[in-house]
Amino acid sequence: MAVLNLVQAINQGLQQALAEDERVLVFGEDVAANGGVFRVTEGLHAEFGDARVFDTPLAESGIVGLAIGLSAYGLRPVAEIQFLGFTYSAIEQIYTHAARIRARSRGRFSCPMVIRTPYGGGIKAPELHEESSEALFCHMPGIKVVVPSTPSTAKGLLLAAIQDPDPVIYLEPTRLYRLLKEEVAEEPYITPLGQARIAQAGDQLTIVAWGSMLERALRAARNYSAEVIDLLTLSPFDRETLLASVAKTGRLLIVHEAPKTGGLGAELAATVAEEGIMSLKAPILRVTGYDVVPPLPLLEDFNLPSEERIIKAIEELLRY
Amino acid sequence: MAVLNLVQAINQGLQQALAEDERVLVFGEDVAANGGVFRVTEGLHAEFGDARVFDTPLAESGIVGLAIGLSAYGLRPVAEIQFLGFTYSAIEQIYTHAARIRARSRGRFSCPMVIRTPYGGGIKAPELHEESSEALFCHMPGIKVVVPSTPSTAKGLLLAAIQDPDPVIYLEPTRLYRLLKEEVAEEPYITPLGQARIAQAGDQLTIVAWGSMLERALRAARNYSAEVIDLLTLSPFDRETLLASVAKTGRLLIVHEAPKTGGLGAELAATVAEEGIMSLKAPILRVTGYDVVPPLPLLEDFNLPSEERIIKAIEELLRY
Amino acid sequence: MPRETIAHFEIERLEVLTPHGEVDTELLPPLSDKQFLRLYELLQLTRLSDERALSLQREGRLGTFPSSLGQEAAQVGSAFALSHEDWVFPSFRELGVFLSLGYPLARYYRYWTGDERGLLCPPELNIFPINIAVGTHLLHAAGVAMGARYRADPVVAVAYLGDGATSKGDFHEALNMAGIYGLPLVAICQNNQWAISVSRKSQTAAETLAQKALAFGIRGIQVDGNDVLAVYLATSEALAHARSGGGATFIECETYRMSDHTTADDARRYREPAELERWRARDPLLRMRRFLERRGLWDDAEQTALEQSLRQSVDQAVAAAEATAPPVAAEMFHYTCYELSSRQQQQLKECSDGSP
Amino acid sequence: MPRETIAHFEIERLEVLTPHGEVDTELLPPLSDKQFLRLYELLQLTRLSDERALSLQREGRLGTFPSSLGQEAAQVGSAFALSHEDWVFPSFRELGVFLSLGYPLARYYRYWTGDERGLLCPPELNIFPINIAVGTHLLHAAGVAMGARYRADPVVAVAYLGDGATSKGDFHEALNMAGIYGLPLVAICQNNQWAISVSRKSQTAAETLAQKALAFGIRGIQVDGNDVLAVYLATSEALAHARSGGGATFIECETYRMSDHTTADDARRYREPAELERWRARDPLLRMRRFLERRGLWDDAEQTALEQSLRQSVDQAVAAAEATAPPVAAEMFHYTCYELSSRQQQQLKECSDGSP
Ligand SMILES: Cc1ncc(C[n+]2csc(CCOP(=O)(O)OP(=O)(O)O)c2C)c(N)n1
Ligand SMILES: Cc1ncc(C[n+]2csc(CCOP(=O)(O)OP(=O)(O)O)c2C)c(N)n1
Ligand SMILES: [Mg+2]
Ligand SMILES: [Mg+2]
Repeated sequence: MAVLNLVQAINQGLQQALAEDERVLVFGEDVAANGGVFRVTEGLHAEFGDARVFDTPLAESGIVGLAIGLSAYGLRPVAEIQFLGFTYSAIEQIYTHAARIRARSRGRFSCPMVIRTPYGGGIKAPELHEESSEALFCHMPGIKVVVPSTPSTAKGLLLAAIQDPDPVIYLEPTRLYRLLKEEVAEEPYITPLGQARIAQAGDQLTIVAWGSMLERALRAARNYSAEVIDLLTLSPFDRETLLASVAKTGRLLIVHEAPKTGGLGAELAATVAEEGIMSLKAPILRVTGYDVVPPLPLLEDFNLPSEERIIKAIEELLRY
Repeated sequence: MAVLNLVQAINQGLQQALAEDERVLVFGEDVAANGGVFRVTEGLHAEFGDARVFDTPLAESGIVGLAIGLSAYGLRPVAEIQFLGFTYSAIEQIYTHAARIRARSRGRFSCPMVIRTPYGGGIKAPELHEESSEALFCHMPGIKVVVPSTPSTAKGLLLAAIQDPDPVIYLEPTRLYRLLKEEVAEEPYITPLGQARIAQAGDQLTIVAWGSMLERALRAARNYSAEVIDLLTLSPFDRETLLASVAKTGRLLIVHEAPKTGGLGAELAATVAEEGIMSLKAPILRVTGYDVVPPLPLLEDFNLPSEERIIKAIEELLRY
Repeated sequence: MPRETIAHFEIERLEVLTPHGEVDTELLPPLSDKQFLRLYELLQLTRLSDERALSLQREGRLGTFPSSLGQEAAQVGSAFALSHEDWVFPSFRELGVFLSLGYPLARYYRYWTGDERGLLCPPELNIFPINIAVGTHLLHAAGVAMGARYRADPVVAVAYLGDGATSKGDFHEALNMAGIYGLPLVAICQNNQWAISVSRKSQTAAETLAQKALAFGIRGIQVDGNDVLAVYLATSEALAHARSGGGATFIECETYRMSDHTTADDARRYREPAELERWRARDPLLRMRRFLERRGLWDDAEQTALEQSLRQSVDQAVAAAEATAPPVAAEMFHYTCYELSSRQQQQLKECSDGSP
Repeated sequence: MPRETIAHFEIERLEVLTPHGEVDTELLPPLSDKQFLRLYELLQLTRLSDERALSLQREGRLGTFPSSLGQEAAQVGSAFALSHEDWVFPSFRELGVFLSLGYPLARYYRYWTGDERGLLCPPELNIFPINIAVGTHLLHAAGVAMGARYRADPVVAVAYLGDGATSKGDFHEALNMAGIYGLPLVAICQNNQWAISVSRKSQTAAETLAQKALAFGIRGIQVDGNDVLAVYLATSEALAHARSGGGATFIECETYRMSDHTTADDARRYREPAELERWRARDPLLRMRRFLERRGLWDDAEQTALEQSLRQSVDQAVAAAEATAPPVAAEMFHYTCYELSSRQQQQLKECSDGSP
């Protein structure tokens, strides 16, 4: 097993999917000769050629719409949107079409497609390059949303997403791209969608996080008996694992980068308030980005949940 | 005071805003000669002419983008999107630009604009004509979202939205357009944004609803001592009224048409689970649309929260 | 070196039949008399099925319905040129396309009663679901066209759109991609002069819609959209061009929406009756009938017989549509995704247990 | 009546200076020698400020930066034609536009350190915030143009975009509206042949970008974008046309991005060095300098003096930028909306109390 970072693990996953299944096509802005602005598609164009790995014009709605047609025709498109902040113009294609074509056609057509896109803050990049708007897509029945948190889950979730019969939005936490390295199994494997992972076991409180915040939550939780859940699939999220953990710990803390109001943390909290409230010993806390326009680099550290803010919330919960 | 339905109340509000303030412009698809597909803009083109009330090409991103420029220039655009389901292609303009231009320009430019759009189910209309995706816009700092529930609140919220210094999405519950009639004050008045309304006082449980579901919640609550909160402004929602009511009743039921997962109900529940959990005697329940692609007319009654489903939830809460 | 002209363009218009049914023999497509008769039969079938839909709607037996009255030639003429394996991406007003391709009328009616099962396309056809979000479906056609080319299938993706749809950003993104990738795609625009109450002139300042093709470096042509043979010819040429690797074509069919936008609309609010009258004289059915008469293929007796037999099949379709059992609540869940989440399963149970 | 040509179009290209600085006297814009010198000074200022930005970035004193190297003529020539009251909608690579309009360089640098205050436009200018979402800002220009017309202000809205931006749906929606409403808008496209690694040819199959104007019924013209006088002339004409009620113009400036896309890019991965060399010979600064020399307005000594004085002002701008106190956390909240919600107030308090 080789030690890979997140970029390498995703690249390996893409390479294997392309090699194994000729229905797989990889495209987006700058993914071919340039290998993607983060080099995630590096080498794929050289290996698989223009028909399998190609650049698109600068048109995000177009990229997603193209993927819809390709997938309906029986192919397995893996489309890249250069940054999550540029998917907004493609939301109509995602929500109106990709999410609904199976339903509208009563199963005759479907959209087994993946939209890969870098997301999240902490990389000192310009405006719209650090968005964390995953919650929008979690409110769209018919769309799955996944976020890896480590090189291994990155590869496994990607391959699972490509095999999934429905559209999957695959969010790549840019802050982790080169931050985390670990041994990743060489052969193709699947990390099943819809299943969370217990990243740290514990019984005094439950912390739920995903993507780049998982890394921070784990740091903050080091000295506590906290059960840290790596959500991995945000939609549909793993209700059972969440409820079972809270039933055990009685305390819940949710950490995400996105603005608090209307973030996915709200749904997780509401689910527990509806189905697991009887085991709660304390309020459900959320440590999140603020309800502000995402700030530019000089202020972003004030907005992203810090280890310190997470620890403060842990301490508060443990006082109950 | 004349007895008006919702359409007439909004029409009167638009007429008065146009008459009072020459910065106000009304535009969208079919709003001029045709008076809007629901006749909400009826008569305005004849009274105010092409420069104030005009048709646009079929381009929703364009309509919103145009409004952004007009408002930045100092005008007060009131743009109509024909149905909420067609705002999806305008989300980039809404979220990337309208929501952020004040922040990006450090206050030099701003977007005092209103996007009016019919929303919600129960009218037996084709696909995409009955969407209830308000939660998406409630997760966008910089955007306000309001939903009237009666002719009076419709007029007052509209005039408040037009005067607001920031972009407001004004959602018109189509099921109520001609269903509700009441006396509406003739002169212009404001229903302040950000303030909920107690539609029925009570002390055994709190029910929160908005738009067309308020009418249903009120029917269901008739025989209970339920405090029914008409949220009116969804973003920023009235935290104080919500928390005060739950502090009193100890039970919370939220009703909305949108799919459950990631709906605004989640945020309301999470807020109470975070800031008001100590007064809760029961789980927080949500009666909502299902997590499905919104069905066509023959099935829509199965999806919209019915009086019966709401009563069942009330009874369940009261068992605690 | 001063001002220099660096590019020239021309836009062509194609007409085969005059309003009186006279024909430009040089352009007459090589169809058999049987095929000419079939074209006429499809025009009639479309009109009668449409009329029936409107009366069903008035009686509350159908939901809001968009009539294709006046646009039959553009729909039938183009669909008639397609091959069995082509993929079709309809907008929402293409009754004539569905019927020409053999889609069951009963199923089409079911859709417009508000039943999703009405869009279940029979396996032998490749018709994408009716598209309500105007202009957004051309991208799906581009994707299918690319898929077909990737697999070296002789498939052309054919998308229908209106004049209003040309204003949407997705129209632009799709045809630009079609140009770049040289995709086997044909976009058939029924310029029926109106997008609800917005006139063609208010939709774009471009002199013709056909010239929008120039922005994408693809072929663009205008045809008389009330001339079923011209539409057939232009579509055949575009399909051949696409199949031979030549790339995409944008066809503007100039026609007219003779009815209200839908049954929920009242066109008298925004357009002159005189305009309607002018177009009535160019009725696409009349024109084809005159052509057949001139050719000695048609007379009043045949007309009566045809109408009678078509009305019978329309009756049967209505009966079949109305005999269909209503969908059950579970139907909402079944195709949301391939496998339901645990919450969806819970909801399905709750909803099947209860009543609306 | 067979196939008939119903519309003709031509696309023109404008050049004033040859690469050697020779001039087509008939087209020479009526500028004073002082103005010619000022144009050259702005070209130089742009280049030197850009060079400095790149070196600051390498030293970690500036964030990711998009260089305008090679595009100075397109930026300066167009901005120089604007009037004080015009509104400008930049893309993200318009250093030369900002400088020509008198935007403080220190503030521009601040923005690229990641400080939102760098976009606070001085009250005497009307420059919209730098636009990162490619192609989406043309609509704002359309809105401002419409607002200006509504108020009968003599304002033109001028939007800058790249070749890549022409593929976005919003480009299409904006220019189509500009055509319909006859808006006083000028869209200046710097076709620098690349959108990151995607070449102009891969961006669209249209022969020229200028011809995209035909889709909207507006004026379209191509100019040599490395010829500052041609760009000035074309922009002046477009502005006059707009101000006199003639409507919008789309100007394609053919130029070249001589640097990497941004400091985070490495163009050697995807383009031939030979291409860069070909364009180096057409350097826009050199060309203008030769013109001035031929006119007897310039020599080496003047060049040295100019560079020295400009470097001094760039130094001052860097010093001023770096002397600015960093923003405080509360700055995040201040302009999210006019009034903060109770939750935002709570968050502001929490965040000002704590540390990152
Ligand atoms: C994106 C979108 N915006 C608005 C509507 C509402 N609407 C339905 S049809 C229509 C006009 C369509 O005009 P056109 O494309 O010319 O087609 P036609 O109705 O003439 O067949 C409008 C505005 C819609 N369905 N989709
Ligand atoms: C909507 C959108 N998609 C993608 C990007 C990422 N991106 C930044 S610049 C760029 C290329 C822009 O090309 P062009 O319009 O030609 O401008 P240039 O960089 O050449 O000045 C891309 C793809 C973006 N900023 N916005
Ligand atoms: Mg039309
Ligand atoms: Mg470029």
